[in-house]
Amino acid sequence: MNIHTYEKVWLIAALLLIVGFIATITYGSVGLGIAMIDDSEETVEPSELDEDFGEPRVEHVGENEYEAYVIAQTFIFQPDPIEVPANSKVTFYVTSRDVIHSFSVVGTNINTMVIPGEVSTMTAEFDESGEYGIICNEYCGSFHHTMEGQLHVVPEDEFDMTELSVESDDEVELGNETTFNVAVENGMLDDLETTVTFEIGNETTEEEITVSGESTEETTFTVDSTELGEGDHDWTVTVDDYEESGTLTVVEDLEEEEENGGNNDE
Amino acid sequence: MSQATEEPEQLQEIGHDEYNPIGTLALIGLYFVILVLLWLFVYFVEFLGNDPTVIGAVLTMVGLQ
Amino acid sequence: MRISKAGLLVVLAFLAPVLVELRTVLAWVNIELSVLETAIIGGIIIAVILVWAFLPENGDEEGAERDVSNSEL
Amino acid sequence: MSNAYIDKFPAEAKVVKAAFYSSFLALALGGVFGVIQTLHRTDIYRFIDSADYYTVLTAHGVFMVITFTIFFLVGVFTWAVTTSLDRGVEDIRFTWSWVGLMTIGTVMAGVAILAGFVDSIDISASVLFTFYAPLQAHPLFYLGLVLFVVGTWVAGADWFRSWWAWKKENPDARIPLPTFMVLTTMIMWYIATMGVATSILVFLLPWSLGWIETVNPLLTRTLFWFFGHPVVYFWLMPAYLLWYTMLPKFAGGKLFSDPLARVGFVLFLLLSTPVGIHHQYLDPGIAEGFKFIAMTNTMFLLLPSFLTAFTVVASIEHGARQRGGTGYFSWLKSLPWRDPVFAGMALAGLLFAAAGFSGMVNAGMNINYLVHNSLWVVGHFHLTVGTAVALTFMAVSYWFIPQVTGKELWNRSVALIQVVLWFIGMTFMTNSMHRAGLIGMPRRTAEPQYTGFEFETAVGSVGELNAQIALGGVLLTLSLVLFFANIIGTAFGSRSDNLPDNGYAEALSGSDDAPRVLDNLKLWTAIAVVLVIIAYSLPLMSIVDRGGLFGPDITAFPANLESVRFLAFAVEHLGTAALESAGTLAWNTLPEVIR
Repeated sequence: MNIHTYEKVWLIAALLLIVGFIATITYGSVGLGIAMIDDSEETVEPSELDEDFGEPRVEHVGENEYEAYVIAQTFIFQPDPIEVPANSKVTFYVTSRDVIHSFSVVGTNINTMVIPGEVSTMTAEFDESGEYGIICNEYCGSFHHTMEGQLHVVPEDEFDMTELSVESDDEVELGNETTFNVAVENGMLDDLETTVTFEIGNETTEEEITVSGESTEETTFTVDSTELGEGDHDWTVTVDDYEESGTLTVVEDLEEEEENGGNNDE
Repeated sequence: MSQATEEPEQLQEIGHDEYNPIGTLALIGLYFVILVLLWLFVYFVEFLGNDPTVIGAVLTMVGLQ
Repeated sequence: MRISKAGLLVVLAFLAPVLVELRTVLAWVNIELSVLETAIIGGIIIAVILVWAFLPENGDEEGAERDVSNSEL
Repeated sequence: MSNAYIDKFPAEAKVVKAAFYSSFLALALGGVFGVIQTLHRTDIYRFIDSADYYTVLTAHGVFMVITFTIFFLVGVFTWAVTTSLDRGVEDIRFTWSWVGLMTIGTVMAGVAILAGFVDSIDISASVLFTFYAPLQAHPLFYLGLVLFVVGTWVAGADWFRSWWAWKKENPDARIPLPTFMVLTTMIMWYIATMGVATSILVFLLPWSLGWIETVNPLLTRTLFWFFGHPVVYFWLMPAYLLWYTMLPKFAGGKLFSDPLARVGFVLFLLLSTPVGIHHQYLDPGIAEGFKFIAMTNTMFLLLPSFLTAFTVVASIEHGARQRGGTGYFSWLKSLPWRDPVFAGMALAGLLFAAAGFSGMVNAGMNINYLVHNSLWVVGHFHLTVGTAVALTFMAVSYWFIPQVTGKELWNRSVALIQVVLWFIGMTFMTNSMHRAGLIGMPRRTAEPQYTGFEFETAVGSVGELNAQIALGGVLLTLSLVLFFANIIGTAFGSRSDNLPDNGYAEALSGSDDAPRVLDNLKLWTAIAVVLVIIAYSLPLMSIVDRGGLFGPDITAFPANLESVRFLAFAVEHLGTAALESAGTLAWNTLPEVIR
């Protein structure tokens, strides 16, 4: 077999090109640490995700390190939006409840197939704040084109994982006391020192609390309805940027009101 | 389709030993250069410039910015 | 004619991708062209090629070959 | 009296003609669905419901890349084997039997897909060309695919039969190049279709008939891509065959090197299959190491294509020089650009060179994060199968159709404009698709317009990209109209005695220069099988080990339908009857065979 010199030259050039391509990719993997989606996660049962995978959420797992557990299903992503702080390292765990989807953060190199039974895991660093769209780029059914979500990378100083909830009565009988149970949940690992502000009528009560990492602190505000008087009273509970509000109605005779209400329903 | 006759016919017979595909080498050399430049552009500008990128959980990332 | 009509057609066809991507390449060196400007530049290039193609041939050393390509048309 | 294919092989010409016309019918249907999609997804003109877009997309994909390409290639292969061995098929009824099988298969799959448009029929197969479970099609769709593939297997047996018969009469002769190419391609195809056959017969079909409850989505997906990558080479190999054995002739030259052409095809046989995992770089459940192996294999698969580029261009240049071409580049002017067959194939080759680049990017493992499932990929395969293959097929039809009908081409100028128009249309469409892919625009979606964010372009705007895609799509449709006008015009013409002779290009460096080992098909088959086993056994074992053979508890989408029960019953009975009769037949013929 005689091969023309020019063709030999080209053959060598082509081989160099191929080796060059492989070398570039290897540099990306080893030098820059770009890891592929792999088989490091255990499989899950798509029908029992709540047990295997838990609820969709973001967890704070270390200093500037977060984990996002995302479920893709026709035709939504949960949680939506996914919120993480800037200057953080986030590991995504994504799985599907039904068919094959993808989890693709538009305009970035965060992109994976989401296959039922398998968990895709990938870590990315977010240096700056910004808002990204998340789309499913694998056909998953008739409304595939509507499947989208959001990834919010919020400035570090604006980020927290505080959740505020208030339990209280809607109505109270004149002369009785009623309590507002305020729960402040802190999802971060660090302690949260903050102030709970409770306002009702013209009264304002403040309470300093410290919620340790990954726990919930409860506090109670007691109100004497006599001081408020009969009628509707708006209240608000504020913790940092979070606010819960409602209306407390002070009535003369609670029993009768309820009975009347019941009668009206029938 | 007798149209082959409409084209200029062969003017000379070039045998195996007297033929050097220098034009092919020139064209394919050009192609080689284009491939290398485009590869560098797409990998280092389009791909690495498109961060955040998925990284290993253990490895720290050097030079990814 | 300096090129066969069919050859000219192919050259003009090949110009399509070049013109389309020219704008992207120029934007890389900070020359931003609008669609209209791109179309105008494309028109000028096509006109230049057409004028060149229809220039009468001067009898240079490749005349013999060109006579052949002309004879088909 | 001319010396065209039909004069020498009238019976085979009918088969080839039937295959070509079937493929053109698919091309026409695929084209209609193509333009509907283009206008819909770019939001230029929407007249279908976005939910129906996926039925359109399935039809476009299946008709174009399965029916159009494969019907055309069985025609080309039949022509190549009979012409280069200079003998007719062994049994023309056998030949028609595989044409029949492929046709029935196409109709079944086609009906299942198109019924998706009619709400009153509870049949649908809007599962796209890849039919990833747990998306579920009607069993008719899977059955149709099976019959179609079995048809191609029988076709391959037909060509091997011809070769064996020829070899008996010519024991020491080298396999003629076109036949060599057909045989190596078919061996690759037999190996590759094992994946999809297993996926459908063992998992998807029983699952769609309700005989098994669940499937392992990652397993069926991996088996699909076991077949899904080599299938692109199955489309491409006939185009390569035509570039190697016909294009030099159209250019007025000779094939530069027969031995290197053989080397190229052997490399394709060896490397086409153990690379499928490169479609799954972003799949969970497959270790990074397997992905890296698939990448190195894929990168080396570039080599035969690079070799082809040199050999084919050198063969064309040989033609140009024989026609008086000179210089480094000005020889290009001496090529027969007036000939639509040559011009079309050359332009197809040019765009294939561009496709080579986007293919290299697709092959690059980690760069897949950028392009995976984006419109970039769609741009890539519209350059490969949509241009390198489709434009070559259309252009060469202008030579083939006269050969198999005995009629002169209706209009050569229209033909030239048609191929140039295809080139321009594809340029606009694929260029903007690649660009849109880089900014993250997804493929396979009816409305790439989202409420929560916008795609950001570096240059121009999303609107301009969409306009280019739509413009390209419209030009392509126009090109198709011209193509069909020419084919129909030719079909209605009258017989001509003034046709070029049937034949293929001679070689400058002929088969005598090729080492004999190149013709040792058994050796290459064995190596190919070993490579596939090396590349796939561990990943497949790992996938089955992780997810189980039948996967987790998942629900089928859409859930089983009423007509499935009837079909399940019919298949069961037909299957039993077929097995019984096969058993009886085997029992009856056994004594004869033994004797």
